[in-house]
Amino acid sequence: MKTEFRFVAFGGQGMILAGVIFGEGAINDGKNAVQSQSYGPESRGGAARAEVIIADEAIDYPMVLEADYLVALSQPGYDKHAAEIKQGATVIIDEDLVTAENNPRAGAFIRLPFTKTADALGQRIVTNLVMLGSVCAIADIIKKDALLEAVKSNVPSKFLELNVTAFNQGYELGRQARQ
Amino acid sequence: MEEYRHRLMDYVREEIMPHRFCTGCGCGTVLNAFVNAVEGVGLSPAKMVCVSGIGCSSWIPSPYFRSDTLHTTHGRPIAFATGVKIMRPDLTVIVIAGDGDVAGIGGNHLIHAARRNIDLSVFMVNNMIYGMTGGQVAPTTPYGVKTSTTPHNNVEPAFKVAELVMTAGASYVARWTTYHVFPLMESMQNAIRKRGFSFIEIVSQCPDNYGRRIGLRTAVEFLHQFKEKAVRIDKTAGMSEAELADRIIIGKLCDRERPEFTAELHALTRRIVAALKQEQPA
Amino acid sequence: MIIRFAGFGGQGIVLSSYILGQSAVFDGKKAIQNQAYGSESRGGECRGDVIISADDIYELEPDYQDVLVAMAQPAYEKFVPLLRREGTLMIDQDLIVTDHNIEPAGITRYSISATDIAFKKYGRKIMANMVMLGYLNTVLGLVGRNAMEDAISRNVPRGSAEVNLQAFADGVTLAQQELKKR
Amino acid sequence: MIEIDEHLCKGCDICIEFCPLKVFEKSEKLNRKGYYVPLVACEDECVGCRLCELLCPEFAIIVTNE
Amino acid sequence: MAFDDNRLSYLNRLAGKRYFMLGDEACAYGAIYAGCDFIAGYPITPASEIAELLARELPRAGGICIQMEDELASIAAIIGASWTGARTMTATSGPGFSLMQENLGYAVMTETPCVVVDVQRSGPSTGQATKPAQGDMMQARWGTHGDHNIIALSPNSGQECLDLMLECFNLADEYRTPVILLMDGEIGHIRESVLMPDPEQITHKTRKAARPGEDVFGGDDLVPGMVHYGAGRNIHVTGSTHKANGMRDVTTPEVHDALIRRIYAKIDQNREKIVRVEADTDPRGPARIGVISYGASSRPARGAVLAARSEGIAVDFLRLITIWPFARTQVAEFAKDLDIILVPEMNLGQMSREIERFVDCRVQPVSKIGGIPHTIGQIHRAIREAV
Amino acid sequence: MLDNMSDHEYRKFAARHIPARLFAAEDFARVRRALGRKVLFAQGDIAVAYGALLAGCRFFAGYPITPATETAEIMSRLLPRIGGSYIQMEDEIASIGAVIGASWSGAKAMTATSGPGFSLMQENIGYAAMTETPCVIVDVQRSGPSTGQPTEGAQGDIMQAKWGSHGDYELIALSPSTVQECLNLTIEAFNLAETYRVPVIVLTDGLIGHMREKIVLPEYDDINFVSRKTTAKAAAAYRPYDNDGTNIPEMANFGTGYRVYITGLTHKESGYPSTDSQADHHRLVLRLCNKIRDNVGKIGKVQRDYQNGSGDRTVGIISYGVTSRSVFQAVKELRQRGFAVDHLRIITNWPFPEAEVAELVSRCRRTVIPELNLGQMYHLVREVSSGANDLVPLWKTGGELHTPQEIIEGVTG
Repeated sequence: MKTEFRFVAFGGQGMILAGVIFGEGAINDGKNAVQSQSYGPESRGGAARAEVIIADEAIDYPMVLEADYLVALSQPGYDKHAAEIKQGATVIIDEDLVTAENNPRAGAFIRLPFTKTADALGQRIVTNLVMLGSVCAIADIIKKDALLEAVKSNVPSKFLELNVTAFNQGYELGRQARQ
Repeated sequence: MEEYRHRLMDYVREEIMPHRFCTGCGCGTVLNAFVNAVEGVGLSPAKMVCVSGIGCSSWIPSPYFRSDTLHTTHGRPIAFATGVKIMRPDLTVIVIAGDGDVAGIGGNHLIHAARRNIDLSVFMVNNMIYGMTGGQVAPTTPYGVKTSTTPHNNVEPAFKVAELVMTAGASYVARWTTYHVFPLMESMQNAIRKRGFSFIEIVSQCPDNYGRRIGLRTAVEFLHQFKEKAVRIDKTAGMSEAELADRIIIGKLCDRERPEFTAELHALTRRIVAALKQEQPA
Repeated sequence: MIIRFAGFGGQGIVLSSYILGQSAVFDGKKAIQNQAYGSESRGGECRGDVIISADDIYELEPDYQDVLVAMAQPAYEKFVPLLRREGTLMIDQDLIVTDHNIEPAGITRYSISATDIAFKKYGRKIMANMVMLGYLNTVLGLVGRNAMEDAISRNVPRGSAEVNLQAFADGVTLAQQELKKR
Repeated sequence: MIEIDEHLCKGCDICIEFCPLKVFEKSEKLNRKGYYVPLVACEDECVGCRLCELLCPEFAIIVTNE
Repeated sequence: MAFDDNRLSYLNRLAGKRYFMLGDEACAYGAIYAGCDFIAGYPITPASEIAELLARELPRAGGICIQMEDELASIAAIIGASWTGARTMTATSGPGFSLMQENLGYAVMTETPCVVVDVQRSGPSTGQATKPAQGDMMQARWGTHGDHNIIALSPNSGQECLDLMLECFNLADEYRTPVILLMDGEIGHIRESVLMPDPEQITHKTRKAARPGEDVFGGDDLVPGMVHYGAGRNIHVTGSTHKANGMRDVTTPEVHDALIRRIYAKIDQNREKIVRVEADTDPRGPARIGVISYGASSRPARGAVLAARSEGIAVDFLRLITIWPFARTQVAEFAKDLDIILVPEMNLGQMSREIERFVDCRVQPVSKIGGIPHTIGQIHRAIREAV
Repeated sequence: MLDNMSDHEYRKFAARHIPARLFAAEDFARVRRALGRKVLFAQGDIAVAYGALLAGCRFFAGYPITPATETAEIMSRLLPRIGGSYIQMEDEIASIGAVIGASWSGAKAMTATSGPGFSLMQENIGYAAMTETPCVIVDVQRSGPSTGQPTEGAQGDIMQAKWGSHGDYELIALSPSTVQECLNLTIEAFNLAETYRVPVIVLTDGLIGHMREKIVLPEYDDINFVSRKTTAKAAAAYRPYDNDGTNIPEMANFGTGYRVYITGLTHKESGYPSTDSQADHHRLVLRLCNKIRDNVGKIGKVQRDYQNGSGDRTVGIISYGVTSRSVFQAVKELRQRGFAVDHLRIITNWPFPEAEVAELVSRCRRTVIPELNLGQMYHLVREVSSGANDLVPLWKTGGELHTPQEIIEGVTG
């Protein structure tokens, strides 16, 4: 069983870190994972994409061809990758940053307020953790504890509490969306 | 509301704006000052060649400034520019690149071009870090700063590049910061007009890859610091080395007349050709 | 015809080979000239090679020389074994003690006191190379005398052409005497 | 008159901070790239010194003296 | 391209004269005849004589010579100068050629016409500075990173040093690419008779000019037209992956693919036009033995072939004048009826491996390293042993 | 001599001739503590650094370049913690220069770069080959030529790795295809560098360098540590380039009392320059080449995924590096669909495993060679195959990996 995730955003939104945490969470959970990314030469403001493949078996081809999950925090990112999803895939967008009503190939189309939630916590920088919490709840293939462990090893300890809060709020958003 | 268009958009490659510098990056301000300087000098970009290397600030002319542009390999823009200038002395050749490019990997070309006193204007954007590759130590990084490749401590002192270039023989040398935009613009005009090697070190901010390492998180904090730390060169006379250690000395370091290389070279060639013509055919 | 000049740096060895090669070209022949570069040519051992031919020259590194002009003992010892059987050896007799054991069979030997003549007559040992050139060219009939004199005039230091040509002529005279004897 | 190109602005706040007469203010308005663009709050105060125009890294501000 | 007055009056003084000169010097005169405007270099044995002669003579012909601070700067300067419309060159040897590799790739990527002379010496590293070799044959093809193609020619006489320089500059301009003259220390440092041609007989290919509005880095032709600096076109030249208009696009695979394949193809598809070989098949009938050689090695190789024939051994001979692109069709054709090909070269078998890729018969290197060219006898023996 | 030895004999030989300060278990434990957990989710660039540290690397000199910078960054953080030294030099030329100097000071030393920096290093790579300096160079390949696409992966430096410097020389180059292998092969690279006294190149690429995967750190007993064979001779009797019959001279590190003279000029066994002797040059360069060429069997590593079916049906695939990942997936699918496919993955690009390749090509109906360049290894396969077989190059440039489907089409098409 192999599940492919694609996260798209602008550079600077922490999407690659989110991908790293997501992949490491899968490893913590005893699964295999490959994470790759692509970004332009600029570290901020350009297009950024993180891809994670999670599987029980060894992963040969390491790239995402058709995503099971497309998570979009930028309009150009969404527009570019909207068609490259599996039939019946789950699409998750930030409702304030991406304008899209539905996707003909999507089995589920979920709009969530990641940025707004982070802003409410006073730190836009944790948008990615909100998103990650939601994806954790919606996809439900990595245990929440395993993912939180990965959060801990990847964010500075003085911001840990904030990040965990963001993650939990996102998780709650995702849980509700799933229902 | 009518379509907004900046009055100097003709000087930039508008089709690829907005540029890709990070929020608050000093490179944008340098581009702005440079465009204003070129307009102020009344120079047609069609008579300019801008040469740059590899690094964020190399993007200032390449691709954003709309003249002939030569985007070269890392560290070598001055060498490339030397070839351009020798063969087209009528064109104004300008190098804009970063501290790593010009003073690090390309340090040898810098001192030799200054020694030759070739008529180039080199605007070195000094953000004290390798920004494009993510924040590694540069030859201009101050002692004691932790970077991604000096995570424990930087134990190397920083280069004083402007002073080095002055010693090497340049005609015009100045240092400004991205806060001092009006004198910077004026200085760029002087540098462009100067016959000979002119060099401006522009102390600039990199909030994303340098600022977070020294506790300055935004461009605003950087500019405040530049404003506070800057000291005009004419005020440094009575100051001790210790007093100056943490300051940014701004202003014109030198402005002098020295024989210019391409002029000398072409005059020599003319003399040789003329001498040959006077010789009787062998 | 493959000719090797060998001696010490400072004896004008390379210049000799250059003049011979150039004069061959002036004379309408094909020629290549090669020399040892680097440490060898600065005071140490020194050599210059010339190949002269009426046809295209394919040889760059000959297996054997037809002629060896030796102006120093180490050069003689090093290169005489590479002389072709029945080749020609030309030495400055005051500088070299020959050793028949290392010489190929059947060679023809010519010995003159080039350095001695140069020093006694002109006060300059370096003129020995011109004496040698005149001798060599006359004995073997390599190139026309005019072509060689032209090449000498072009390649010796300004103002010294006359004395060099005089030394060359001395070598020619010596050779003519020697040829009469044989 | 001060014009701001929202499309170009990256929300660095330099203009807000360094305008000698504090003409600009932060706004709540997000542009398409997710930056808060500044607001020209008291244009009447502007004396046309053009510091904001020259400091702006984005060519997003233009000051015209009428 | 016509000569300007200065150049013409300079060359008219030389026309028809025969000189006894170094291969290096002949190469330098070739550059003057080729209309070279600018040379930037750095001293290195055994190539220094080229720069020295040009430093003396090129200004007399109205050109410019500069000694840069190193070889990286030298090739950088000639690339910059080339974009002003000048014909430019540099000359070096192994260690300097290694230093130039990054910017050689830059010239390929930016499609900058220029000529690089590599007078090969014994390597690796500083090796034997004064000794000739042919050890950079593969480096010339593969020395810089990434996929690319290159043109390289190899002279085997002083006269050819001059003649091939003309060809190098013409090829560089015609295909908008750096061209390498792969000399060797042997040919560079022997003196031979060289005839100075009549300037009226020289033909120069001109760079194709881009039409107004036409892209400088793409378009319908494999070789796009060029625009020079100062022409008011505001062209952008970058070594990064770029679109047809010169603007960087370093993330779109299709842009990179199209650019690199075109740059590769402009030489690959014109191979038959570019390649020059010199074949000498045994007139007396089918030979089973062939000899392929190039540069300095081809002189004793040819001598050995003639010697073998005089003994009644049938031998075919092929000399590669163009080294890159490789003369694959000519070599395959040459090899058709042969049992064995001997490849005398002054390295450990670099081109013999390349030959192996395109022939079915046995290929045997006749290697010699250490700075002394093959003697005719050595190659002759190898032919005898192959019988 | 070495190639006639059995593995057992070789180990005995190595124990006798390679005694120099082997990496002690306590040292290793210290490094392992610095690296943290045994199971990690890490990038290829990081795995390379970890491999180097675990192999005993104590010196790194580098210069920032995408996509290799992460290796330098992690080395700068970890090396000081285990008593090693890191320096960022002024350019890549200086970086490899410093590495060579450090190696002669006795340290296992490395640098990491990408295409443009690799091009700059070529002169000094030749110097390392000529002076027989053990060192490791990681080239994280990106799309070229020139600055090309800095953030995209490629395999365009395969030929350059062998032919980038002037003159005749041999070196070793390895291509990992997983992040775990980035770690394992870097350890291997150090062992080979020390054994053969040669620069060893680890050819990763931007894809694998930036990709994160699960890696498991090895234990002390998992690794066979090799250090250079140093001399036990008295200083007066020692000559730095004496051939003891193995073609690999004993080394005397700087400061150990031997006062060795090291030069990139052609040198005699004494180390002193010999710039005029044909015989000295021939003997030296031939030995430099033969010490590698004669040991292809020992150095060369391949991975065979063979069914060894009948030749007239079988299609062969030859791959290396990251491209192998697509091939493995494609091969699984092809076999499910009933195709006979034999896959040879080349781990050691240089010296090129000619015999292995020739064997596969000779018995396959056609052989497909996918690579992220315009056919560089295809070139080499042609060289060692008779030319009569159907060789299919699958070229791809621009920074994207072949999809398994593209490989399948190459095989079936």
